[in-house]
Amino acid sequence: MTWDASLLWQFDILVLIMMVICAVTALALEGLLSSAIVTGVYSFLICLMWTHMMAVDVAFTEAAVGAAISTVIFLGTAQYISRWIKKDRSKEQGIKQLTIVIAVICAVMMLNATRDLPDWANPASPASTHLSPGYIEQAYHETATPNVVTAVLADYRGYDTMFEAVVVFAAALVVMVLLRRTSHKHRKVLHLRPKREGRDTVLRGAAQSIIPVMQIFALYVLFHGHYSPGGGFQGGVIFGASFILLALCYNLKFSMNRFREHLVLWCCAGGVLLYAGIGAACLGLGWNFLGYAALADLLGISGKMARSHGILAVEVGVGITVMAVMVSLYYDLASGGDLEDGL
Amino acid sequence: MISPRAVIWKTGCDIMDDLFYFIISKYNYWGAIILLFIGLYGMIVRNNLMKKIIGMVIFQTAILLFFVSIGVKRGATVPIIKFSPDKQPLLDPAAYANPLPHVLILTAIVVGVAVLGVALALLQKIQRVHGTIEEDEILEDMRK
Amino acid sequence: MNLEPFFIAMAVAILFLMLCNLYRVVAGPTVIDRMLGMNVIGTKTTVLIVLIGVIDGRVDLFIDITLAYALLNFITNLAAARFYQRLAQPVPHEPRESLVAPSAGPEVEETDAPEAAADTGRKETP
Amino acid sequence: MILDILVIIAMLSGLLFFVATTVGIIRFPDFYSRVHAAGKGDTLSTTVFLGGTIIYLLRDFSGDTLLTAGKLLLIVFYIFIASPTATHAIIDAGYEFRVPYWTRSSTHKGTEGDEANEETMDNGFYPEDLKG
Repeated sequence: MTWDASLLWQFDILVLIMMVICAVTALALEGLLSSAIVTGVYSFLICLMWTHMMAVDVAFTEAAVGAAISTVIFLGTAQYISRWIKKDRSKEQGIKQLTIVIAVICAVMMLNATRDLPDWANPASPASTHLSPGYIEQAYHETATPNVVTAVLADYRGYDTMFEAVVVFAAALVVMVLLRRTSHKHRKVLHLRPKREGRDTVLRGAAQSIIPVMQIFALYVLFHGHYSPGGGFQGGVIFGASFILLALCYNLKFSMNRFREHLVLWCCAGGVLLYAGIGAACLGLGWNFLGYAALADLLGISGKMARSHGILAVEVGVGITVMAVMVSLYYDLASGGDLEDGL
Repeated sequence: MISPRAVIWKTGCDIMDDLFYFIISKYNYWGAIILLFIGLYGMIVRNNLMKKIIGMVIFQTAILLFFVSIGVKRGATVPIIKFSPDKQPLLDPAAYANPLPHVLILTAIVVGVAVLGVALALLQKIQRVHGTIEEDEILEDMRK
Repeated sequence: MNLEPFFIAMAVAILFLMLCNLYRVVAGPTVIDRMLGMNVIGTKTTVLIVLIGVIDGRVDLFIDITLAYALLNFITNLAAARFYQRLAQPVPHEPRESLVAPSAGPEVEETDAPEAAADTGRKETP
Repeated sequence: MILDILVIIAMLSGLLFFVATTVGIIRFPDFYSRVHAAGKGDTLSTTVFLGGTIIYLLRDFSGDTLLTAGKLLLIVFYIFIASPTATHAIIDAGYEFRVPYWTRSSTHKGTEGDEANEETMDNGFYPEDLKG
């Protein structure tokens, strides 16, 4: 009946209360922009929760993706849709209000079921005793990578990560296909976009000092992912965010001159191809797909170090894809598909 | 002899201790479940498609919160191997949080933002074609 | 001297004050007030992450998250602020009725005419 | 020991500034004064907090802690740039919208009664676009 001071229940409960408040507010507010901003706060808070649960890689990804990119693309979309919900018509949809009964019943059942779950943070729970100790004990000896999450992500579960990259790539393509062609009848919503004009001097000065550091930091995160939290996903998102910052402080054309659209597409595909190509190279050398130890003879290093280098190479591939996809999502969603002017 | 009042006091203290321990050993699951149903309720009941997307985001993060909660260990640290002063790795599994949920959730977050992007693109397309993003008005427009 | 309890108390105190700041996010009254609350909560989250790292004893691993967090929080706030800055600019094409709040229409006319007209701040240029 | 006391002083003063920020954000009557509270107090309290952490880390002086402290200094520097810039952008947005500012004469009668003023500001006094 003791609990460790490093897991503060007061802290967790406060964060959870704030998260529930944010969730309810985001769903209840009338203005959609307010909802988007409250959702951004929700992302900040859940990032805090994950840091406190010692899931630093997850917190890093959430800080990059959930807090920044999600909110930015929400705001980009808000230029082209009506920014208020209509008044609630609860009389017409009485049947829908029954959902709350079902939801409450299901919630009570699930809350009751938590009695059978292992105690929170119990080291002897099944999830912590069966598979994960093996990874923790072997990962360093087999891959020379202190960050177990990176090792499992890119080596033991390499297929998973590769197809995640493919899914992200497909999402960028889908957004492009959906928004790029607009018939003339439907283009008038694009003219409602506010035009850019304003006092940018301070923002540009700040951006000029921040963007280089941001890009160097993104590369550091990408290449230092073996030894600290970070890796391809996080580095890629931060690198992409630097182009978004450029577009915010100048304009979309300025950013697109630096990182042209066909280059974005080549990067989207090239990262996935790099990942799959390394897997195929391993296959060609007589090992399994993504069995990085095959590269040992080619590089003249031990099998352990070859796996470490293989992890680095696929992380670079993931980073390129994620970076290009985030930039592509921003270009398409913020400009409504015509790439003339954005957020 | 122990007086009855002392017995009652002792039993009451035990019950409160048990209750307290029960709460602090489960509250994280409760938070995840409450958020899950807030998100689900928003997805089903709200009439506006943007609200439905926000409900989807909340629903998704609730599930991720549940997954990461499973991987927490008391007294454990970040799953990055520590080294002793003479550069030997310390490989005690009890000292590190469970890395597997972290891996799954990390990729799920990035896929989540990709899904969000597709959802918002569909939203823009719906606004262009139907001129509204309210669910019932879209249905009326489609019936015409 | 063992400062760990002090840091824990400090973290909980900051979190409690963040809960107070959340009032501004939830209650508004305008979107830019919410953005203000988001800025404060985001900045304080960086401090909290560093404090969690200090309590855990491996602060070097938490620093990278903090730096990324500070930079990306800046981007989020900037995007929201830029959006509203643009929205206040004169609109080149007139028709906005599809984007005007249905609930907002009558309220504008009910308020006192000169002040409300001056304060909408939207010069609709044809 | 002296360093410990310095850490405690820095953290407590940071907390004090943050309390001031919170009070300002909750209690100030109009948007501009709230931005004023957030832009100054928040940045200063963050700086002081992180400064206290740097002192705490440098208690046991080694190469690793020096590197960590350097990174923390970088964070302090960038928060010092980024947070006021973000507040500047926010207040610029509000200024472009001509958000009404609070004056004593805009209250109903005399000096007290800023609740009444807030009420008028809540009811349709703000530009429509800002309420969403």
